[in-house]
Amino acid sequence: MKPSLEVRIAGLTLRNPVLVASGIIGYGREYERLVDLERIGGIVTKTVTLHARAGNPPPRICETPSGMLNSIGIENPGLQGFLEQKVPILRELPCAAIVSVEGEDVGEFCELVRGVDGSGAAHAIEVNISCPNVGPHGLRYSTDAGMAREVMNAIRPLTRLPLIAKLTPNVTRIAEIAQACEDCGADAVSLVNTFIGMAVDARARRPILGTVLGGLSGPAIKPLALAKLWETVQAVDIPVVGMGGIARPIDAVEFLLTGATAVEVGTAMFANPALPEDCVGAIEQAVAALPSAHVEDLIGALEVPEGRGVIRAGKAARREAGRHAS
Amino acid sequence: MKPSLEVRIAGLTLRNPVLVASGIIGYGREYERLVDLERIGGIVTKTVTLHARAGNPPPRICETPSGMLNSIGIENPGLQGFLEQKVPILRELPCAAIVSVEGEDVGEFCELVRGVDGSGAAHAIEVNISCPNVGPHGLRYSTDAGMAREVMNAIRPLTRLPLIAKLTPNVTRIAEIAQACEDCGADAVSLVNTFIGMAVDARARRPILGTVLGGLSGPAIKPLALAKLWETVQAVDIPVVGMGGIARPIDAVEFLLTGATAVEVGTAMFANPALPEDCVGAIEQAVAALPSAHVEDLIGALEVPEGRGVIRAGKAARREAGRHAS
Amino acid sequence: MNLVSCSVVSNHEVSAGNFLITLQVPRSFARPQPGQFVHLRVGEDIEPLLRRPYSLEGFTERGALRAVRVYFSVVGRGSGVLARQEKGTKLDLIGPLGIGFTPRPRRVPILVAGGRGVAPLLFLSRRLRERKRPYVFLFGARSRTDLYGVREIRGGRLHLATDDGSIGYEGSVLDLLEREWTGARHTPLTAEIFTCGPHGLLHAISDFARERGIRCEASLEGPMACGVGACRGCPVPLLPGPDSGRYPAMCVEGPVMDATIVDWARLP
Amino acid sequence: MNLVSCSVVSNHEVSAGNFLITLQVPRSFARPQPGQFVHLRVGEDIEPLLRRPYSLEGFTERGALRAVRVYFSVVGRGSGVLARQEKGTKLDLIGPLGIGFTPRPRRVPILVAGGRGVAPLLFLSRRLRERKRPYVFLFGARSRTDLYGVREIRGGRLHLATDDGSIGYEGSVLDLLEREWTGARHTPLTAEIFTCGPHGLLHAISDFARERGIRCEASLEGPMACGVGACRGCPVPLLPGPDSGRYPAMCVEGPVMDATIVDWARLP
Ligand SMILES: Cc1cc2nc3c(=O)[nH]c(=O)nc-3n(C[C@H](O)[C@H](O)[C@H](O)COP(=O)(O)OP(=O)(O)OC[C@H]3O[C@@H](n4cnc5c(N)ncnc54)[C@H](O)[C@@H]3O)c2cc1C
Ligand SMILES: Cc1cc2nc3c(=O)[nH]c(=O)nc-3n(C[C@H](O)[C@H](O)[C@H](O)COP(=O)(O)OP(=O)(O)OC[C@H]3O[C@@H](n4cnc5c(N)ncnc54)[C@H](O)[C@@H]3O)c2cc1C
Ligand SMILES: Cc1cc2nc3c(=O)[nH]c(=O)nc-3n(C[C@H](O)[C@H](O)[C@H](O)COP(=O)(O)O)c2cc1C
Ligand SMILES: Cc1cc2nc3c(=O)[nH]c(=O)nc-3n(C[C@H](O)[C@H](O)[C@H](O)COP(=O)(O)O)c2cc1C
Ligand code: FES
Ligand code: FES
Repeated sequence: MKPSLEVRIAGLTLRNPVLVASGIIGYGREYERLVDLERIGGIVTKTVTLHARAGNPPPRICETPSGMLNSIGIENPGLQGFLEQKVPILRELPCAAIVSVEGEDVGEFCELVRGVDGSGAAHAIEVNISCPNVGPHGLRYSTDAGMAREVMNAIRPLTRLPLIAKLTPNVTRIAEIAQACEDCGADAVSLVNTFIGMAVDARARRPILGTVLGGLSGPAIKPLALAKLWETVQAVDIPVVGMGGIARPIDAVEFLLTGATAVEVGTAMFANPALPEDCVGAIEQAVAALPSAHVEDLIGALEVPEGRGVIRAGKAARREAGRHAS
Repeated sequence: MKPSLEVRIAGLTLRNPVLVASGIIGYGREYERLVDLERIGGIVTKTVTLHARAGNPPPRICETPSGMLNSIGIENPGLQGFLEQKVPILRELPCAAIVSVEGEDVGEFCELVRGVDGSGAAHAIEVNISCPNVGPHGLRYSTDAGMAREVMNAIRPLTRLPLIAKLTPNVTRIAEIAQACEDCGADAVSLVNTFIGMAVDARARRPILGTVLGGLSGPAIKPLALAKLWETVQAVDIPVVGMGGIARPIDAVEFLLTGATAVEVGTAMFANPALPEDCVGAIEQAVAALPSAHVEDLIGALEVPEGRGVIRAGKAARREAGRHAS
Repeated sequence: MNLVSCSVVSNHEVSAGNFLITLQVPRSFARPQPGQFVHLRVGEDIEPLLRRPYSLEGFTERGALRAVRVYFSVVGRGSGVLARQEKGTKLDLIGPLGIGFTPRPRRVPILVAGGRGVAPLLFLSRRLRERKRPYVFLFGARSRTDLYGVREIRGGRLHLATDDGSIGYEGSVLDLLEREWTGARHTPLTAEIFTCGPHGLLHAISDFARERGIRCEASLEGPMACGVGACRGCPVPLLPGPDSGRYPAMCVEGPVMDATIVDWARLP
Repeated sequence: MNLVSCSVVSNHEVSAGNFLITLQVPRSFARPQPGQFVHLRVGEDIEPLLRRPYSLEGFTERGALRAVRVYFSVVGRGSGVLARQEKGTKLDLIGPLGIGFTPRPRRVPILVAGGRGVAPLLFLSRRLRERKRPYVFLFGARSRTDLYGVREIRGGRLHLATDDGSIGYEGSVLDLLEREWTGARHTPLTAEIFTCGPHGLLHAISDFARERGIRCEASLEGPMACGVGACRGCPVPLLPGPDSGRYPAMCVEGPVMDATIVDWARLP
């Protein structure tokens, strides 16, 4: 018998801990012939903003060593367009549909949450307070714990859907922002969004991206994403969704071991659309190898040698502590 | 005739803008048969601390996609050992010797600066307020503009050597720290030190590095380093030394175009010890292609299309503005 | 459109730095249209990270063999890896993708190729020939060695141009187009243009067409990530006009597009 | 020690996943000692980023040909790239590096090899034979196909062990060592041990040696960046003792070190 890989994020139960990250496969349909959505936990939609956005001028992407930069600028049909064109698609998905939203101010965040909640098509909302590509707004929310608090406090009363706050890694202490979100009712946090980066065409003496700066993703950032995850899981009690650079199936296991309750697969899917399914396979194998065969016992199970003893990370450590106490 | 590549950083004149970064080739001797130091601008020594350090437990390094993590922990002979064993080597170097120092508190920084100044062997001091591998101390100084100020204010009166403050990229706004250093008398800033990262051995369910966290360097971080450089050159008037992921000769030109007055070559030298010399070659070629054939006209010469006009970055922009004004 | 695993049937250098690779595809690969492309994973490694988009030079169905051909230049890391892939290697690709050329009935198709841009036009010319439609093929390149595929252009009228004059007209294929247009007395109602080549050339040809009101389709190039319209990484900038507020995705609304509405100056 | 460009003379798979590569080196490459290593750049690309350290299996000087040999297993990305390098390819390496084995006069050298760790010991055995010094060679591996190089071991007494018993003693080479030690009545004054193999084995052998006061040199492995003592990335943890406050660099104070002072449990 295959072990169950079910994980829970507040009210949301996922078939398994593998999601597709926001901005990677649109709203599901674009990739429908390339990914078997029945095999994965769910998808996060491209971020929806209140008003439709045409996105940034070209070029918007650029390959870098083991990574890519993007400056898409949240091209999306806006809330109205989303409700009309995308909600019908989401309803048909054979996996969880997590809708990503981003507002330019608290009011917009509220309208978006109300709209998505009302649509009935979302299993959870990912609150994107972390996009580096939309000028000062996104960054303001993402780099300031106080602003994160404001947004979370405002939207929390508007929906009973699980709220997952998506964090930027472009900060000195990500754990502070994560704690602020937890304090204000976030059911989970997800991280990381992209790292701010830049590429230069030395021959043309120009920046490569139309916007000069963009967001770095892909395997290049995996070590950075794991470090941010490690910092965060030790600071909060809510589930953490990990991502950043997952490119081989075993990478997903690394994120779970480090303390992620679920993972999101991003950039590397462009090369290998089967990657999310392959990640499920790798997790299945890792879980099957556990004495308990429980996926929760993989989460945060990293063994960190410290002095002579061995400590366990994040929730796993607390669970353990709880067991001993009881 | 070959164009002159001479650049100046306060009182320090470099034959050309190519340095070797701290921690890469020790104090020069280790690489003497591999690098022709007569062809490059200078080297930055391994960071010296007040007391000798044995460094961190193994493993200390780990390869990652297009990058590597390290947690050396500033293994070094301490100030006394440095003065006795390394100063004689530095005196013989056929290029500039920049000595990197790091203290655990302001007092240690002062002792180090006095000691290095007194040795007479340093052409400049790189003040390492950015190492992620020595516990909270380094990070405290590196992530807090106030602490950076304290250090710079304390050491500035102690030496007439050029002081180059080396900054960490692990902060929300690197420009703030750079400005603090500039305000308090730094002659230049250099960036970036490594990004905090982590690697996991999923099969062994253990972190790979003995210290769990380490610093990421190499081509993977080049886009991030360029973005931090771009942010910094627009914020300060002192020269900025750029580094992070330089792996092909043309990469050095990218850093100069973005606004660096000099570059430091790091990790990629382990694979290609001739890289610094090759970078000099690439810069020479780029300078020769300029109408003026002046290396300063390469620095910050990135053409950034904005609306219909074209703006120039950092110092180049200001120089240009000055010309127009006069 | 499908993700299919294919194997290299052959891969050889037809002129310095230019390769023709033939890939056997399974039945599930739909019959492609000229101008459509495939999104190719050039190797198994993490690096290079992204797939590479390539127009189809041709498609063969012979008995059990179903194969696509790509004509490519080695210009960077991905194409370098592709050039080293030997017969028998397995590669995977997504395709056929995008929108191809759409010749209208009863108009003379004028195919204008610049350099390696000839690939999708060769494919188009073969289709026209199969349908016994006459066409004009204008082909410009740097030198005669770059004139890949000319011997295959049959059933149409062919004119060549080279920068170095090593064969045909010495000069740009744009001159050939101007001569053809006036010489043969084409009008926007009797002829239309299909073109592929360097952006500079496409820009000039689209100006030529727009000024005269000629229907003109060009095959565009630019960086792509997903290739299927999901990531929005391949925006095509448009000239001021009814549609200029949005950025069509090159991978799904192109790569073949109405050249006269593209803002070539803003295309990477 | 020098950075030299060399070319692949041959590279072939001697058993499943194990390769022997021969690299021609220029005159400037100093004559290496057994136990020394080279730091090899396996390809020209940025990825893999670091060089790979490999012990020398041998060194040949025959007329104009000066060549080093490396016996390696394909275990990851770097060794995978190396396995694909064909005859004639240029690679560069830094070497010879580190400290090799230092047999003392008038003692019987007992060479203990585990699996592919045989490489530097084969090199050592050839040197001993050239000097007409008798030695004992104990070689353990998983199976007979992994017993690379046995036919070359001449001038010494050879005992084999395999985990599956397909040849020689069925069991660990450690058992062979214990038997040899008591059977041949060696004493710490008459014999010494040179060993290379998996860390678990080296750990056991060094315990054996320490308990009996036997001189024992082992060739260590671990990740390296610079390979020349500059980066301090390759620390060797030591057992409590006079030297335990510091971390010798494996690349310059090793890779061959006194096995009895190494803290094997803390070595990666
Ligand atoms: C629809 C379409 C059809 C194409 N058809 C052909 C063809 O038939 N023959 C051919 O030789 N080339 C064709 N190209 C261009 C080809 O995709 C690029 O030359 C190739 O991706 C360069 O990859 P590289 O790794 O060798 O170069 P690198 O410069 O190393 O590539 C780095 C990155 O930039 C992107 N990139 C760089 N230049 C281009 C470019 N001109 N177009 C698209 N992406 C680029 C790459 O995809 C990659 O992500 C086509 C491009 C598109 C979009
Ligand atoms: C002094 C010395 C001598 C060696 N001699 C031999 C030899 O003769 N034959 C042989 O097959 N192997 C030898 N090794 C081990 C060899 O260097 C590694 O197997 C090889 O680097 C693995 O590279 P990879 O890219 O295939 O594996 P990966 O696992 O992809 O390598 C990733 C990174 O980890 C490092 N790494 C992983 N495992 C090891 C290891 N065991 N030792 C050192 N670095 C490691 C690599 O250098 C690289 O930086 C030696 C190692 C050292 C230090
Ligand atoms: C092309 C592209 C578009 C993206 N768009 C969004 C977005 O709209 N909203 C969002 O929250 N994250 C977006 N991201 C970030 C990813 O969801 C993810 O956080 C990041 O890419 C790191 O994961 P990866 O390295 O696996 O790609 C985008 C990433 C890419 C590459
Ligand atoms: C092995 C290693 C050791 C380093 N040691 C130091 C150090 O002692 N002091 C310091 O300021 N930076 C140190 N660095 C950081 C580099 O000087 C440089 O800032 C960083 O590696 C980014 O450049 P790169 O990507 O070109 O390597 C070290 C880097 C590496 C890889
Ligand atoms: S490449 Fe992703 S939308 Fe076109
Ligand atoms: S590998 Fe750099 S000191 Fe040993």
